Amino acid sequence: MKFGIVVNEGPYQHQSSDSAYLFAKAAIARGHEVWRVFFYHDGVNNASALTEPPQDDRHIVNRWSKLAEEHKVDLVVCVAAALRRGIKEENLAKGFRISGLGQLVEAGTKTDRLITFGD
Amino acid sequence: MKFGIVVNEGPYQHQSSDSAYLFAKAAIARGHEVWRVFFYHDGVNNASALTEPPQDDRHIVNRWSKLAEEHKVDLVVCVAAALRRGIKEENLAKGFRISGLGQLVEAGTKTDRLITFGD
Amino acid sequence: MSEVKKFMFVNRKAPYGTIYALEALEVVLITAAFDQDVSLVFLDDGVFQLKKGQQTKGIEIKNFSPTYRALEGYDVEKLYVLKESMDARGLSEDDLLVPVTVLTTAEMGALMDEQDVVLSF
Amino acid sequence: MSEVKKFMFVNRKAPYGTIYALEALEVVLITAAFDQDVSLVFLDDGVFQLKKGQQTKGIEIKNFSPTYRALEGYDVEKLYVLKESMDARGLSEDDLLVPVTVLTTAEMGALMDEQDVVLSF
Amino acid sequence: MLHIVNKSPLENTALESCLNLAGAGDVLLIEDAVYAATVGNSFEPTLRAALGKVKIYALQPDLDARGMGDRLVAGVTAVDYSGFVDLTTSNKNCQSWL
Amino acid sequence: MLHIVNKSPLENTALESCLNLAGAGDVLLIEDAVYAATVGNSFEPTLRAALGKVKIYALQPDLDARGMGDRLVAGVTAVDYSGFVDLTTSNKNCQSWL
Repeated sequence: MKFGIVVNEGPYQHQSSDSAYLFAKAAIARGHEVWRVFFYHDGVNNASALTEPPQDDRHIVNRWSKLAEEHKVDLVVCVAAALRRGIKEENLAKGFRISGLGQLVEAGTKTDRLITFGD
Repeated sequence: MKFGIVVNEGPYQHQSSDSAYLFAKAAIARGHEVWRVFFYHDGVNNASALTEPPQDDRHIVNRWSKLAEEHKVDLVVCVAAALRRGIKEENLAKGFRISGLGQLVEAGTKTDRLITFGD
Repeated sequence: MSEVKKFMFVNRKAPYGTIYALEALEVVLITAAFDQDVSLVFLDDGVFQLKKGQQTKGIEIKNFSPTYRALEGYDVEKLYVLKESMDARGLSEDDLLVPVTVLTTAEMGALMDEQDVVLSF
Repeated sequence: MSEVKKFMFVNRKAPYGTIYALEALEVVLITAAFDQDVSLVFLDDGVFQLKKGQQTKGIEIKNFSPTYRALEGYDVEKLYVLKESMDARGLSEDDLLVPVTVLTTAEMGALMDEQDVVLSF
Repeated sequence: MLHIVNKSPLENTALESCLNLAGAGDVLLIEDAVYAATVGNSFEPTLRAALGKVKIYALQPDLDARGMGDRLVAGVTAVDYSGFVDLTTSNKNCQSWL
Repeated sequence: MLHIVNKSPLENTALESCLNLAGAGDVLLIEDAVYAATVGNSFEPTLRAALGKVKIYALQPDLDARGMGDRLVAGVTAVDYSGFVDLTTSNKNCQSWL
């Protein structure tokens, strides 16, 4: 099946970004396609290129970038939510792109299932 | 009296940053001193120089910067929390400084009241 | 996007305390613009979003409640409120900004079941 | 910082679902390093932070629960748990990682009243 | 002691925990917690019962924002931000029930 | 329909609302909601009552992380992330109770 995933919270503060990532990995391992991950609300903070978690912690942003690269997952950050929160091309991590809310609607129409992770 | 304020959530997502700001203004108007505002957890995102809210919305980050300038309020961002979330010198807004958690302890010992705003 | 799907937006949170209600409205408007079949549901504290008389000057946040009145202009006409949620908050239909369809718990559950996409805020 | 104040850290949230428990511990350690009078309180879902046997490999988040055991080494010895919160969660003192003082609601309220600084997470 | 609560009691148990624990102090409702102090909500009886033990305040700007400015439960005192500041100074310490 | 809940029922009313509304579908507890499916917590009776109406699942990695892997209420099914994926495909739609 073709999956869309929505992430509504930033990295580290809530577990939702972790859960979304582990769900995406499991879906791919199960032979499904993760077509798009859409980052909304504080979820846009997952796309910051500047995060530096402690050495012994997971690197949430890099994990997403790697997933995008290895499995051609489309990582889309909502432009309106991102501007409010200071995520722009200049601090955007690899593998993410900034676009409009239409991409979320499309994730609903073009996938078989759309799963939301948030607070 | 001398006040310390702690802000635990980022701008826009939760009302806490708004409430903290309005409290600070009211305290100053009442003749008190707001000695320090300490930004912890997602609160560090209040210090992003890159936010661009819609024209008809309040600009939360600029409001803090202006408060710091006009009333000599010390705006301190926790370095560990900030690194996790991608707030660094390069995207730090005017009037904020990055420092350690000791500054939060000091806000507790050196002020008459320490008030926390969060989720 | 030629496909039309049933999109339901479930609003469960009060306005202003968090941004979810406001940013949910932005998605609703876009979804309607893409000619999808849109339903809005107000459950639990979400019913507070529709309360008449919101005056936000004192908290310096924009009052976005007039947008609910504008939804009709975007052909968003299916607004549902859970009766139990309204009752528990001391609200009646007269307190709400817009006309809504009031549903029982069983009716609301059945309506959710038949959606293609459910987005919650 | 020559002044010594009574700092209380009130933990009301479960671990891992949010970062508050972890970042609260970081503040506790620093406050102790500054030789303040530190009390830790675990209320409501905060008591879950002290549950034995946390194994976080499956969620890929660092297990920080051993830090509670290390608190003694930083002279953080006043750990209080609300009895009512523990009972409501099916937990007893045997389930907890560290020795704690179990307080009733009235005792906990009185302890809070006498603090200089209360930080909640 | 001043207890500050910011969550709706119909969604979150923070206010209930606070009222259980609060001694003879003051309780201030801000943000979404102001709904607790409005007439006809299902938490109203619990709030009224607590009025015998603690003094309860609600932040007027938050009530107004939510269209609840005219629905305050009798016995609860509305304050503006200036009143909020005064509550923090008249109590010797404070706690936020996040 | 698959209902996904991620909040502790002792702090937040999301699970209670979900169980009230859910028809004959599946309910999956993740993150802090897994506490609802552990023996001896005060929400257990409500959860047990719902087992007559819906099938309830809990995410094992979240139970383990919280030291609750050995306390699952009888009648609740533990699943791993792979099982979570299967629940989303075996149900025709899903909803997160945020």
